[in-house]
Amino acid sequence: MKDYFLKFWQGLWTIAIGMKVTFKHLFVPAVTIQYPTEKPELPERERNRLYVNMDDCIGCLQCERACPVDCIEIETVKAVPGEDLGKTSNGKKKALWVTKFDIDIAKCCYCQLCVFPCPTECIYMTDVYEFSEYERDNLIYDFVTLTPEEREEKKKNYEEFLAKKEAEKAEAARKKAEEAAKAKQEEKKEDKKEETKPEDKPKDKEE
Amino acid sequence: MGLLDKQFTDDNIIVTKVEDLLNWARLSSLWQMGFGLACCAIEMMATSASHYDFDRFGVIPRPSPRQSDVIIVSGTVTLKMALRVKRLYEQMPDPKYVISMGSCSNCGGPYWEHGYHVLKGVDRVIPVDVYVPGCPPRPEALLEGLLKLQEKIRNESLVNKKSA
Amino acid sequence: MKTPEEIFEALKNKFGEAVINLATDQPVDPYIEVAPLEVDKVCKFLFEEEGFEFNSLLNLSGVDDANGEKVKDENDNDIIKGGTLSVFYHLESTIHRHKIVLKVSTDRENPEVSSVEDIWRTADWHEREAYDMFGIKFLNHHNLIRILMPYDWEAGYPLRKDYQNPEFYKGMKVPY
Amino acid sequence: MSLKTEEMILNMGPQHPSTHGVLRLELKLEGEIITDVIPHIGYLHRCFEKHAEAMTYPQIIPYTDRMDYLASMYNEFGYVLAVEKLMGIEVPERVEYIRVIMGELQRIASHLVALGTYGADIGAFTPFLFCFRDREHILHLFEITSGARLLYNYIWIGGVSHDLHPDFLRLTKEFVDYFRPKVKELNELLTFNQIFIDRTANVGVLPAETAINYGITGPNLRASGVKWDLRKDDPYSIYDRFDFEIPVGNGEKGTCGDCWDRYYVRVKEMEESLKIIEQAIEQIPEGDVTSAIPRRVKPPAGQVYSRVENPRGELGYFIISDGSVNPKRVKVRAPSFVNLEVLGELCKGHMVADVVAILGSIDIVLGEIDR
Repeated sequence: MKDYFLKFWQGLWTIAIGMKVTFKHLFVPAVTIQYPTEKPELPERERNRLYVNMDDCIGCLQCERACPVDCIEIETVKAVPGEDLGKTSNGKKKALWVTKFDIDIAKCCYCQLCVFPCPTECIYMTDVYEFSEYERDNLIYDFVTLTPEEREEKKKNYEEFLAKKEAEKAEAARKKAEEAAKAKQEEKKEDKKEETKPEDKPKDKEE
Repeated sequence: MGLLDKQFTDDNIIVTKVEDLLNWARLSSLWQMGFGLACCAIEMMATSASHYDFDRFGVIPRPSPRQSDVIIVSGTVTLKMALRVKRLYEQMPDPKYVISMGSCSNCGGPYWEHGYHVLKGVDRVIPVDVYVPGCPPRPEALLEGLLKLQEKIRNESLVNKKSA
Repeated sequence: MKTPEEIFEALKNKFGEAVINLATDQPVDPYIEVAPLEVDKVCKFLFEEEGFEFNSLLNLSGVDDANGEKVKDENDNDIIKGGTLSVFYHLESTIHRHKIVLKVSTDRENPEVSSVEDIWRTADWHEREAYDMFGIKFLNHHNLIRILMPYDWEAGYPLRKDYQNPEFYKGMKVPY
Repeated sequence: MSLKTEEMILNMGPQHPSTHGVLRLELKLEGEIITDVIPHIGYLHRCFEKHAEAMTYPQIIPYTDRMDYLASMYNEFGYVLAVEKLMGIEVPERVEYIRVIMGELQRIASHLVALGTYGADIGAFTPFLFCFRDREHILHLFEITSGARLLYNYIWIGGVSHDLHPDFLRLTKEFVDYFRPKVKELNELLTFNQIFIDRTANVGVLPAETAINYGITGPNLRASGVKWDLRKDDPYSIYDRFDFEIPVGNGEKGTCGDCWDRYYVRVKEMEESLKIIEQAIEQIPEGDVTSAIPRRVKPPAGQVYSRVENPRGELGYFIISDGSVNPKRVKVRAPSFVNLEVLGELCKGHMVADVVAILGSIDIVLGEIDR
């Protein structure tokens, strides 16, 4: 019986102590951030939505390879000779048209692993976090600056260029074969005046 | 709303006002089903805790689906869990809303490729109203998702279901 | 405090053929290879014998060695025929502060290992997990059922290297 | 006179506000008394080990974060220690200190969630708000350093991804000073509240012998009176340089190893972590943090088991490498997975309402159990 009342008293007393703690908090300013009207200041290393600055992208696929979840999809087309793609802001020469640069931000795990290997620092994480959508398909971001027609055109250009090169190669091979035949005919007369191949091949950038 | 459907094909004064009132009432007290699945659940808890305070928007976590209006699917839905998620959703009273929080419930997230036991997106079992991206989304992002949902409810119509 | 060599010596003297060899050429942890159906006796000995007293099972993990022959089945999927599955036991004694790793290898087609569940209670779930993920059967386990995957999962053992995902599970599409 | 009742089976979960995630418990009851508890797990099985086999070593780090999402820093820490052990990498001094500071901050953050939600489970909601308020400070520290609030991908093989933020040490010091009185506040508010004590003392007693046989580790083992902490008993990283105590349960309010002890060990551990952080801030040297990061992570063939003291117990990584860029097998010895197994033993003979108290005191994280 005595124990019961003792416990009863202790219960009341310890609650009073707890109440004292909470009561003190009445005089402490609230910590709540009134979100829509007042937004927190985010640190500079904040990791949220990915952004790609396409002016600087050289299409090297480093980020695609580093991504653990494979949410980045890149397709590139080689530029045909004579086309000037310009330079990136840190002086790298561009040699590839990027015809597809999709980031499925719904799959992204915001780990920042794609940011570090980028040679031109064109992919980075911004502090934008408000991008909810009603439809999931809107979360697939297309960063390519070219219009769809331009992409088709670049692809076609390169294919044509390839075809042309193929044809030239075939031509050269045919000529070579003819000459070889001629050489055989004019036995022991060595005049190998072969046609040189067109020299202006595009220099392939390392991937 | 079958009866009303036949009588009022267009908006008129009474119905629009009533519907404004209903929508306003609905969007200001979205009781949330306290349903934590994975990492995002911790951010959801943080959202309802002191710093972000979900209560400001009338969102109170309820332990039972029968009392709640919105289910926030926060985290990876696995195949073993998917049927339970569906059942919980079915137990909620109409009108009910779904917020899919985080990459995992949007589309399987980081587990979409090799996850043999992960449902690739909760929208394969229940309809989703708002997708909140992030892994996990910041509490502010979840709040923004909620505001988007409120926007959607505000534009709902009693008679003709407008698509938001 | 006993070194792996001393433990190996003692086990070799006691069990003879059942203790196969001591691998010390590993970069980090040496391990003792044990016959799969004798491992419970070896563990019992290590648990009880004075001077060893491995009172804690840190970890038990199944491994797919994938050392069999790769063949194609009728649907053109890679499957592995033959070879072995392994189980690693990490034991520790909190009394004597020594550790040892045991390894057993068992046939892939019919993997059977003796259970150590009655020595360390913690082995119960570990063994169920190894069964769930690799299909290793632990003999004398009191309740060897799936633990992580659904109880009615029929598509095989997911952590085997040649596991194929089913297209549907209860009407839900599994692949992306 | 005795009433004979039939056995009843009650399902708790997978959706239940106090199961800390998606855990299903099958309770076998006789009247109000529990005769057996069978946990059903796997509702959050996210196939970590399968993913690990398909990824390169650095790519696994984001996935280790997502296992125990309340202590992601520590999960990374354990994983990189295992890979470094396999490859034989020595990391710079500064990195070691950064890792320890981060790890201990994470321990506090994790315990704060455990204590706060435990209070909420028992019926005290205010401590939940207080704990989460203090936790936000730690999350802010992590955010200015790594950029993320919950899943950091900060500790890398051979180093850390960024150097500390210029303000970090000052803010951490401020946090330590701020947090000390808060622990006292928590004690006043919850720990020594008589109602709380009545709900938790003498409930779910775990004897030391059973605990070791079940492989229980971490605060749960220490609450049973066993002084076993890997930071002292098998020191990794630079933990042997710090001076701190290992709190153990002593049955102050009931029996040694009851729920209250498990709770109180965590409170005391937070104070010890503060001590470690203070010492580490004092001693931290200057230096480069990325110098030891290998360009290509390709460990030699072999196997390694490496373990750290996670906020929940012994977190072990068992990695088998076949000499390629992908591991052949990564098995995680998750502390919660092992700790949960004892639940049936603890609950026997108690009332249904005590299950919540016992489950909360074990402090499980389902992401780690199911992986």
